[in-house]
Amino acid sequence: MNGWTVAATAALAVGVGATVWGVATGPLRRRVVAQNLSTSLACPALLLLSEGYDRPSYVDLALLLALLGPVGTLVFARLLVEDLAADPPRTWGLTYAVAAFGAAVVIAVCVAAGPSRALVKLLVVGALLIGGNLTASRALSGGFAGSRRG
Amino acid sequence: MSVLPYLVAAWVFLVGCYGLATSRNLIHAVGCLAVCQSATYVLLLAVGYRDGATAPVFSDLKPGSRPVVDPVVQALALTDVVVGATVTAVLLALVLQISKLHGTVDPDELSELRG
Amino acid sequence: MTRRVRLLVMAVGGTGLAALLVAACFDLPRFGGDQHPYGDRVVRASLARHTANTIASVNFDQRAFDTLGEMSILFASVLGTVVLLRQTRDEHRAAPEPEQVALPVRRYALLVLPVAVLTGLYVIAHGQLSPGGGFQGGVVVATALHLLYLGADYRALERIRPVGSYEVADALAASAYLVLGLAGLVAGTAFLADFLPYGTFNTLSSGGTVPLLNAAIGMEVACAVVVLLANFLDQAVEIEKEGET
Amino acid sequence: MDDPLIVVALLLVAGSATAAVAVRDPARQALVLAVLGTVLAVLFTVLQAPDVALSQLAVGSALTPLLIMLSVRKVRRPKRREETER
Repeated sequence: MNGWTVAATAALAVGVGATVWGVATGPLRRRVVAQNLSTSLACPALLLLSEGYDRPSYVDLALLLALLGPVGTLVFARLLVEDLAADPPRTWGLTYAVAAFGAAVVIAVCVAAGPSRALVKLLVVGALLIGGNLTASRALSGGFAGSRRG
Repeated sequence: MSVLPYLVAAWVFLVGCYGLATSRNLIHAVGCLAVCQSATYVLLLAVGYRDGATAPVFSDLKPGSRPVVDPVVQALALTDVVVGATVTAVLLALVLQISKLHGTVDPDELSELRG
Repeated sequence: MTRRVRLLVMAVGGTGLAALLVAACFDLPRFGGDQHPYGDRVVRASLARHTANTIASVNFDQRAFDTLGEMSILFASVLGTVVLLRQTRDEHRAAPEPEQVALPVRRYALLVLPVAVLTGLYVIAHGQLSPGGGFQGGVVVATALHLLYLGADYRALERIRPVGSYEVADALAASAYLVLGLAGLVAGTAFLADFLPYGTFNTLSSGGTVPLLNAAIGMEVACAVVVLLANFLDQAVEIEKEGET
Repeated sequence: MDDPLIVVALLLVAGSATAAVAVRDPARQALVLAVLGTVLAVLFTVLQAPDVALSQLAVGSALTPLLIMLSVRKVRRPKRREETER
């Protein structure tokens, strides 16, 4: 165990643990937000693990999650549009807090990596993570107009 | 304490079986089957783990510098994750056919229909 | 069988199975133990064949025949889905109404689509070096294409996705795997043996036939997933029973 | 077995698997399955299997939820028509 893995353990136990609870209970608007936040919390955790295990190749995992996590949320935003339009989620405070956590982790990992090719990859992951998280939240709270089908 | 991973795998498998048997919706049953599948991955990878080791991927690691975990079980689980998803697709296609033919996806109603 | 009888049978069987499983848990090799005879041999063999990612070496070289089996399951399940979800005589197609997507979501989808396809291809190409390979990358490429449906419009997706050619490519990729295996026989070794020169360790061309088989699987998986999703999308979005509006 | 990281990941998997079975509505179950996929990927990373984790991420985060949600939509649609006719 080192500092990085301790931070990853905390992020998993507190953050992802809370999203598992959130996705299993409560109204639909809370569940979709919890699903979105689970990917945006697991992605920084994977970055921390990559640094903690001293394996730069593990960054590919975070890259893939930053890409596909928001895609998964878009699936729900698109196909549950009728249920969500009646009761849209409004949790921008939480979304921004998680995005800030992701940004902090990316900056910390970038500083540890130093200027190199790995830095470029980390910055791409960070941009995709934060952009994807915010866009997915936007899609959930009224990103689709909700035509009859389509 | 060292049997916790195996117990978790057994728990996930049993809970998936329980869901399959008590499900009132065939789509939900397919989801429970996916839970059962994931139990096998947990068990396989737990068998292959070695304390303090890292992945046997040598693109960023000097061979022999650190102990590595068992790659055989990883290869087994890796292919099965993707193939399992396509099998899930076949099952969902079957559910769609059932829903078209009988207008319901509740297994109990289906057995009543048969008489 | 009524519901109550079924639950009773399940309770008895489940309890027995649970007892057996827990008993087995305590007899398995210790978690984190140091005894991995097969793993150690596989790692040595993989390094001898200049394949940096041991898991790719197991999948596409040392146990390539096993992967052939997995691939045929994949192929068979695609075939099954296509047959099950074909359009029947009492169904007709109705063009779906276009969905109105908020501008940021549409821009995000169109921006991320090429990035995701590139990442998928990167994951396939680096399969024998870093974590990744045909199975994972193929799914990523196929999922990425469906960002067009999620972020834009179903008709936009249909334009870049002629399902027929993906079905042909799926079959071609499956036969490419077989042909590469038979080439081993022609080269005078065994079926699916690694007969090409091993190359320099940790470069894109290392590992002999591993990158080629990897690419075949990548193409196979990508096409398979596209065909699967195309059939499901047709059912959910377009095909309707006669009489439905 | 003194690594708290592995224990946390295992407990998260056990919890989300239980939730995936307990949630009976298929659309909501798909949400839990997506989270289960992510948590499994984290567990596989912790067990030093990045290849399997990549596989699980690719399949679990978008593909399986999309398949299930499309099936749900197809199964629900005729019912909705009956409701409007009534």
